[in-house]
Amino acid sequence: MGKTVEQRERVVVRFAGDSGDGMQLVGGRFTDATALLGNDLATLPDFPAEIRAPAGTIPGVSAFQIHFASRDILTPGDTPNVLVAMNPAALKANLATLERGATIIANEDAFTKRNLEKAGYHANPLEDGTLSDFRLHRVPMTTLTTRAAEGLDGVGTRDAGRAKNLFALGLLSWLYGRPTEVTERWIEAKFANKPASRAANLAAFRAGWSFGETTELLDVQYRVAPATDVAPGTYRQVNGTTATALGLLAASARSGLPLLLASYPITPASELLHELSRHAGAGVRTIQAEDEIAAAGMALGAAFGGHLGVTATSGPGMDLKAETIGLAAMLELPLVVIDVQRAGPSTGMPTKTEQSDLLQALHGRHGESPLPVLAAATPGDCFEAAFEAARLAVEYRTPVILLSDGFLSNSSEPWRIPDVTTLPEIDPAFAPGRVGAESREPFMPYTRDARGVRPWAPPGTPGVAHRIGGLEKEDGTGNISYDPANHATMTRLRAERIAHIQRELPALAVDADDGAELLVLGWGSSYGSIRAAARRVRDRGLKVALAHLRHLDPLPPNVGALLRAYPRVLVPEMNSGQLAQLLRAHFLVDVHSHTKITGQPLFAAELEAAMVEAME
Amino acid sequence: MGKTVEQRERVVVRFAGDSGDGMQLVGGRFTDATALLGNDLATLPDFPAEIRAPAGTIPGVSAFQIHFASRDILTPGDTPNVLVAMNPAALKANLATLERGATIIANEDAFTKRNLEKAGYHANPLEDGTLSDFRLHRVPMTTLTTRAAEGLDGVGTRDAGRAKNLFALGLLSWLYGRPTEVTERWIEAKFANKPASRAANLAAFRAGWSFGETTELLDVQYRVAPATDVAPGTYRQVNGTTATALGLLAASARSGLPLLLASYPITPASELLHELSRHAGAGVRTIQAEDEIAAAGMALGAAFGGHLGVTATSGPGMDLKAETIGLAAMLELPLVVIDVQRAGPSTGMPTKTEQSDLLQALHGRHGESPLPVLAAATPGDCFEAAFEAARLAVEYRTPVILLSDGFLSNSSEPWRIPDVTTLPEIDPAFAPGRVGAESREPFMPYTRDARGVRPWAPPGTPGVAHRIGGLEKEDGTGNISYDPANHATMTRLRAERIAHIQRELPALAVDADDGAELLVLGWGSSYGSIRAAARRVRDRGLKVALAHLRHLDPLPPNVGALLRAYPRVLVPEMNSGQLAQLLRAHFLVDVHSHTKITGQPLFAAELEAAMVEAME
Amino acid sequence: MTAVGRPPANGNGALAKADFQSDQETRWCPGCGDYAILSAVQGFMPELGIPPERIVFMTGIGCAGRFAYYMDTYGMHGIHGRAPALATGLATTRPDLSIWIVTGDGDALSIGGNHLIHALRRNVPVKILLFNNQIYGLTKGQASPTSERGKITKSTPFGSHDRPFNPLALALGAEATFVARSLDRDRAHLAEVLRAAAAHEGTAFVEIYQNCPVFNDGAFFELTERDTREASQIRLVHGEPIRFGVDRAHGVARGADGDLQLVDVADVGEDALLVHDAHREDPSLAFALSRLADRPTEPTPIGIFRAVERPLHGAAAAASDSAPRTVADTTMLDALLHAGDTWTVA
Amino acid sequence: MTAVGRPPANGNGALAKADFQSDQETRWCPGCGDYAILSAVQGFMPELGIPPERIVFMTGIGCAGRFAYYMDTYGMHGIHGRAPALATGLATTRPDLSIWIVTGDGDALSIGGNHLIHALRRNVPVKILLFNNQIYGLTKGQASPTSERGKITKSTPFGSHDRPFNPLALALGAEATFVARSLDRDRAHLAEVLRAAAAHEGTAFVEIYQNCPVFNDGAFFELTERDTREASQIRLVHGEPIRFGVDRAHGVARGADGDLQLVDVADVGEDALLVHDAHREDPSLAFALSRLADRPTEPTPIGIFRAVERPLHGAAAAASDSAPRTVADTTMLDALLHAGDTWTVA
Ligand SMILES: Cc1ncc(C[n+]2csc(CCOP(=O)(O)OP(=O)(O)O)c2C)c(N)n1
Ligand SMILES: Cc1ncc(C[n+]2csc(CCOP(=O)(O)OP(=O)(O)O)c2C)c(N)n1
Ligand code: SF4
Ligand code: SF4
Ligand SMILES: [Mg+2]
Ligand SMILES: [Mg+2]
Repeated sequence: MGKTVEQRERVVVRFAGDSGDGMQLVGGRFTDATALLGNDLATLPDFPAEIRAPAGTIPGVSAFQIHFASRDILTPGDTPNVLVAMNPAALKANLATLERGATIIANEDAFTKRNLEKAGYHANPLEDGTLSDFRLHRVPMTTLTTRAAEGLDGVGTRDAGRAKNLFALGLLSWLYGRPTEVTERWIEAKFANKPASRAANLAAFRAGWSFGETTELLDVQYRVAPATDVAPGTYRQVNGTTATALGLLAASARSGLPLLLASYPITPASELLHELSRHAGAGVRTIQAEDEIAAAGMALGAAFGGHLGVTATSGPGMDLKAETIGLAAMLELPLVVIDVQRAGPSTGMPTKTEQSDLLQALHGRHGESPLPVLAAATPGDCFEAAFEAARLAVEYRTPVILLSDGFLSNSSEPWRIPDVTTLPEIDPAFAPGRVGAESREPFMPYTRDARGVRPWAPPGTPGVAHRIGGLEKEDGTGNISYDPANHATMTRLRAERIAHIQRELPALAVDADDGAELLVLGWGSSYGSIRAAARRVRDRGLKVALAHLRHLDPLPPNVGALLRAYPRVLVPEMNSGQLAQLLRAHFLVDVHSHTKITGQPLFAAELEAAMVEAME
Repeated sequence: MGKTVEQRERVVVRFAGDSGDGMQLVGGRFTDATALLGNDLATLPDFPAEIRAPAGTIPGVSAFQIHFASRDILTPGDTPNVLVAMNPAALKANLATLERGATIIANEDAFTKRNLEKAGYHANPLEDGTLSDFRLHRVPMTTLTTRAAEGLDGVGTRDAGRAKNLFALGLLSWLYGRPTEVTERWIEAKFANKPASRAANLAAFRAGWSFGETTELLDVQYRVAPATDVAPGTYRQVNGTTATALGLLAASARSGLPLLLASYPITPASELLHELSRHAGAGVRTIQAEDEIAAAGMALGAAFGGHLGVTATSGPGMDLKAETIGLAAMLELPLVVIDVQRAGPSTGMPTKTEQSDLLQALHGRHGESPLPVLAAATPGDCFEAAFEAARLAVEYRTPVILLSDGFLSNSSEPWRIPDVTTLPEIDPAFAPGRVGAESREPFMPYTRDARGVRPWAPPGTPGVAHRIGGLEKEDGTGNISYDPANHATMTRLRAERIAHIQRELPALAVDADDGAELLVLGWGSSYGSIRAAARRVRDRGLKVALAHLRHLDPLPPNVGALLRAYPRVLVPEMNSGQLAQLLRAHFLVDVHSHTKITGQPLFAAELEAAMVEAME
Repeated sequence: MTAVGRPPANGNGALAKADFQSDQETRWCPGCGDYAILSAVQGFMPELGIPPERIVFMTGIGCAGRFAYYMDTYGMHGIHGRAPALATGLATTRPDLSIWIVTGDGDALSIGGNHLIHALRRNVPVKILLFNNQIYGLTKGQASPTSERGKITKSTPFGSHDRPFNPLALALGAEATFVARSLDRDRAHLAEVLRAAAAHEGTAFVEIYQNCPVFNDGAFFELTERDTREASQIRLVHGEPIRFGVDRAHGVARGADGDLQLVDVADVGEDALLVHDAHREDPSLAFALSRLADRPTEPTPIGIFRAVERPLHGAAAAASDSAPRTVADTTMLDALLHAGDTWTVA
Repeated sequence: MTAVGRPPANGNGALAKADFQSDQETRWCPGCGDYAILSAVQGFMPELGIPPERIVFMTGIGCAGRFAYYMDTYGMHGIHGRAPALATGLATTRPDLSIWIVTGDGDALSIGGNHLIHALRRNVPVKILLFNNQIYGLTKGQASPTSERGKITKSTPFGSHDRPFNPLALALGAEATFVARSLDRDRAHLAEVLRAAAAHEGTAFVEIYQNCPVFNDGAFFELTERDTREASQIRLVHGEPIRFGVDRAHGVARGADGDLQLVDVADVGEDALLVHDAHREDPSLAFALSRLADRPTEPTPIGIFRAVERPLHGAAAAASDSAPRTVADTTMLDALLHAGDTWTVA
């Protein structure tokens, strides 16, 4: 019996279940298939905060959201069109995010009295009309999965039960016509030497597919055509963590400097340590330090030795690295510090995202110690941002802080793989060694070139051995100096060197409708949401100008002019208005803040409202 | 043969010699005598940075400057009228600070070939005309001292030689008619059980006095009449360290909370640890922690226990305390953090002063963690500032950062001792214990009063046992919460509580000439220099308005209005313009910065110039 | 956290386990060793005869750190590694409290190592319970300073290549006055050790082997599971010869070179066995015992290695007070303000 | 700092002490023990046969920390307590360098304690010279973690009331592979110990008793001055019975209880003496020796307590490299970027 097929431009699907239900796995597989099919997409995993909260409870719910479309898209989507709910807790935790009319596919087997209680339901929402505003499909996934696996040799009911997530995957794959081979290949590989699990999972996946194919339950099938407005090139999926790792690897390759990452585990920055630890083959050294202070010290020690020293952490760790970052500023050595921001203050909400470390990045050290601060805009952009951070650190002999956040590091999108030969070379410009007579001339480690940059002479270089330290030093010789005038000079020279970077920054690009009176200026991970909101605003026929900062300090040369060029400026941030404060101080422009501090990314819908309001 | 006596309104004397020459001691004695005589005064010790640099070298020079007058004065003085130089290095190191016509009293015995070389002199400046612009008096102090001590039993030539600083003291005491009893009494007491030293020092002191009395060398004697424009009351001399210690002791007494100071030694903050360590009798506990992180933690732990927890440090230590300060902000517990600022960044110039930690105090932590920031204006003002910091911490359950600096902690001035009964009471308002039925009601540690302040229930209080921590907590109950809306609420409540403090702050006072068009707004230790400069500007018949901030965050209510009330605003700071940046961001007023980053205090003369220039 | 009702704080012994259970739902993974430890601690608390409001649990960050929320006493869930510092401030100012630190192997030995060794050196009156699961649990499975060499974890995909700490040896090297080891799965033994720790005046350091079923399952099964434990638990009892193994057939004795070694009692005879002495001033014997087993996969001593009394941190200061512990009253304050030379202007 | 001329870096042995003296004027107090140590180190360096540019001195903050400026090698004067962390980063990436850390008792054992114990645990290839003057020198005289109980200092006007660390015991508890002690005033002995430290592959931990004439004068005179040193230096020599004292009349032996004790050779006879064994895998003997003297005012062992080889930090990683230590070239980078599923849009 044929089914109607409807076309959709964009769809948001959310898989939700218990931590134990393997929702992240299902989400990942669905995403791969979707990517290969050629849709544009954006995803957002939503882990529970607890290691493993009691099964079936709300805190135990784990979800994965994917937004895919036949046109380029910018966010994982505000509200799902389809919610797959593997148990009552998953339904309850996510119901609020749905708009009426949305589709709910529920594993009815899981809606037992016990599970309902754990989720805090007194009655069964599948029956008491709670869901009357939605298109509800009740599917006995557990039963069907077990049945499908029956008689497969070696497969116990436990294996079968565990495979129900693959049933859900199969069902959704059918619903949106995702290719099945890639998923089946993955299952084959993954369980290569676990035949029972392989069989059970394959059976479950196929059962899910054919359930969609055969039952009356679902009468429509949807198609989302491949995205057409995508730039040609070879693509892969990356999340912010992977893109950052690749950006650092690229910087290492293009500078010829071996990479050392020293980190102390902390959510959500740990992933970068895990990822780079696997790349020893590319000459990467990783050290899990005893704490964040040591991690920063180890990275700086490696930099002293002529390597690309990197350390990554999150808020609490940034507090601890401050003193070492200040030392790096004084030593004028390259150091890349990556802050994957999370909701603060203090321990805060480790698994939630925020942009509240900007002013700390700028001012979170004693004394006058300016340094470049950058922020990544999208998961894929982490590649360029990390590469640029490393480039500035090496070429300007300075610590650089790169701001990412929990949202960027976990969410993924298709990423056009750059042609490595087109990546800029990074020149460490090491001081040459000296022998014989020449080496008897005093070596001056604090002389400067036109940009104010001092020589970098790692140990091992003959004839230029020297000593550096955290005490104020004499201009030129680098000898310890308490001379008042010299301190003023050195303070100025340190600042000018950083300020000099501005000269080589491209002007900040604006995407403006002519006649636009509102400039929306953002930074960091709100990029996608701002673009998406602007698209909606423009669809309403309204005019808006957009600009997004990668360089927070120094700022691009034209920022002041830009701010003054528009009657109104809106600055959306996931903090209490930190960039706004910076801009006001720099340019005395009365920018307006749209702030949100909930631990969640900004939503396109709320930004749309904010923009429209700002225009009134 | 009688000598002419001239009156002076104000005099600046600088004692300079080798670290081993006891210049700080001489300065202290001269200051005491001057204070008792009733002059107003301000002093500034100037230690060498090294522990003990080689004797006779420039880095080894130790100096003590005192400014005293018959009217109230505000700074230790820009340039000395009289320089006492005990050796060539002392002369060379300080010559630049003298204006032509100044008096130099040199210990010619010390101008040997060897000492001249050590100081880098090729010829003897006492002879080669180098000093022709000055009134030079060559005095063979060593010879005269030794001769004076000759024949005193038990006194070897070494004792005698060492007493030459007392000879200088005697001479200067005569020159300015300082009372001698107080000094002799001090010598008697100090060397009570070292008869030889006592005899030698007394002899040297008297010899110095009679040398002035009898020789032709000095033909004039000066008198500086007691200051008349001094408020009535009982006075003592204090430096910033002592005043801070007393302020904390007063806060402890007025709150009934025992004081715990946990610190890790660091120049120039160590002195506070030393000072408070001596007050165990007043219930003060001090701990020398293993590092600054532990020090902050210990103070916070004591605060959790219902004590007044204080930690003091300098720049590098502030970096390390950041995470714990953030925890205190989250726990909403009282914690007083004192930052005795020094020249940064990194190790910088530990013995030199600076104001460059302001923005760190405001933003040097991850996440949104606002807290009150105060600064002391003068050595004596450290008392009130410390008291106020403790009061706000206790009454608002918040960490408070008090900014002092190296200049304040070391320099001293007469201080009017307050009447303790007039000091405000500080109310810890502990949560009452609960027993029986009542205690079965859930206790809500995160409910708030009208000011937004939560209950403080230290362990030991029955019926209200509770758990707190660094994770975001639910409004009211304090239970862990990852709820987005709750995080927004708690972030707002934490900020509002701090903002609420503004309501109880007095309006910022202005000392303005009517018709003044220039407002000079300062903060911290530049108070004296700014006043002194303003006095000079006014003596020129120019008009100026002065205001000085103790509260940097929240700011007093009228700051915005004030800034807008004057066509021009000048903000002098010993940094690159940190307060200016804050004011610009808050009020969008184009304030002008006068910055100085030399490790030295601002000088009245340079500020005078800056003010005049700002008026043009 | 909310506090539920309890008997008036008269320190009467009528307390029950329930008085120490907070209303917070425990949030550890199913089967986590932390549950057993929590239950043992809550069960032991009434023995102290101290009213819950005079007991404080201070923890760092980690799965173990959640412990504070589940005890219906005062509690602070501090920041990572700093619980000993926070507790030192509290203990120095509040000698009337019973203060317990709960920490993990990463919390105590990685980021918190410095505070731990200094708390031990100072002999601060606190009890330190170190839940050693040889892994980072809360951050989902990285190597810890007690993970064995070669361990494959998220942060060490090619195997950890650093030698682990022996927590007891480290503590003994840091002047610890009380050092013990117990097991999450041996409630009776754990209670016994807690009892001794509570009785100790100074810093009590207790390492508790704790199973992390999710990221490091079975690390201590050799010592805890029925089939192997008898053979591999070396139970230390003060004053008794050290015997262990099936039929207590094995023992510990000093070899010719003076080092400790495992012997068959049959070969050497009971008299040749080392008699355990936990009260010896010199920590060398306790240290040697702590080195007997390199990893908990071989015969491993548990129980109290060392327990000696020594002046407490703060005690000396208390003694040195010229006045009884107090806050300056108006007169005293007035005197302080007027100290030194003063002069009066009319 | 400026570098003065030197022979071409061909590692030839023609180096002299002068090649290691920087042009910076030393700035310690007159009579400071640091001068003697500096001179001993500069004098020893040529023996290494390593060109100065492949030698690095990394220091923390303190008087001892100034050491870096006076060596004409590469040097970094870091921040307080963090030299081991800085050095670990350098050592891990630059195995071709000879890396020396100079630190003080406060720098290493107070603020830097955590980095120290972890460097020792990891067996990072660096030499650590701890100048122990039992005081904070640079900050002008506060108590340090090695100051004796009861010591009156600026921060402890009523006497320090905490028990000090025994640095060697702490190091041994932290898995140190090389542990030694020497004296600022015994140049020959110091050179000997430096030689052994340099020869050790892993982390070499050397405590050097250093006199601070200004703030803690004479703390070690018992061991260093002509009239007393013979009686109180217990010189450890691997493989030899431990004898000491005037006419070597005394020795170290194991008592009945197994603890080490000082004996009269006359009473017990040479054979009863303990024969020193620095190469023993089990650190218990070295630990027991480190506890022999509570303070350097009584007979105190000096020399090499322990020296055993163990895998170096980073070595395993190096081994695990699937490719030789290198930076990704264009091809390798291209491969990395294209790893996993990719698709192409025309
Ligand atoms: C300053 C800081 N760094 C890192 C973290 C992240 N973090 C939390 S717990 C933890 C380690 C947990 O391991 P362990 O102490 O062994 O406790 P367990 O979870 O195993 O009980 C880490 C690295 C943090 N919260 N704060
Ligand atoms: C973060 C930080 N805290 C404190 C200090 C101040 N400080 C410098 S050296 C030192 C201790 C010096 O003692 P020690 O390590 O024994 O070295 P010594 O001077 O005795 O050689 C301290 C506390 C600092 N420089 N940085
Ligand atoms: S991760 Fe391990 S230690 Fe943490 S709660 Fe789960 S089982 Fe327990
Ligand atoms: S203070 Fe002591 S350690 Fe420091 S330089 Fe002077 S004598 Fe040496
Ligand atoms: Mg653990
Ligand atoms: Mg020292």
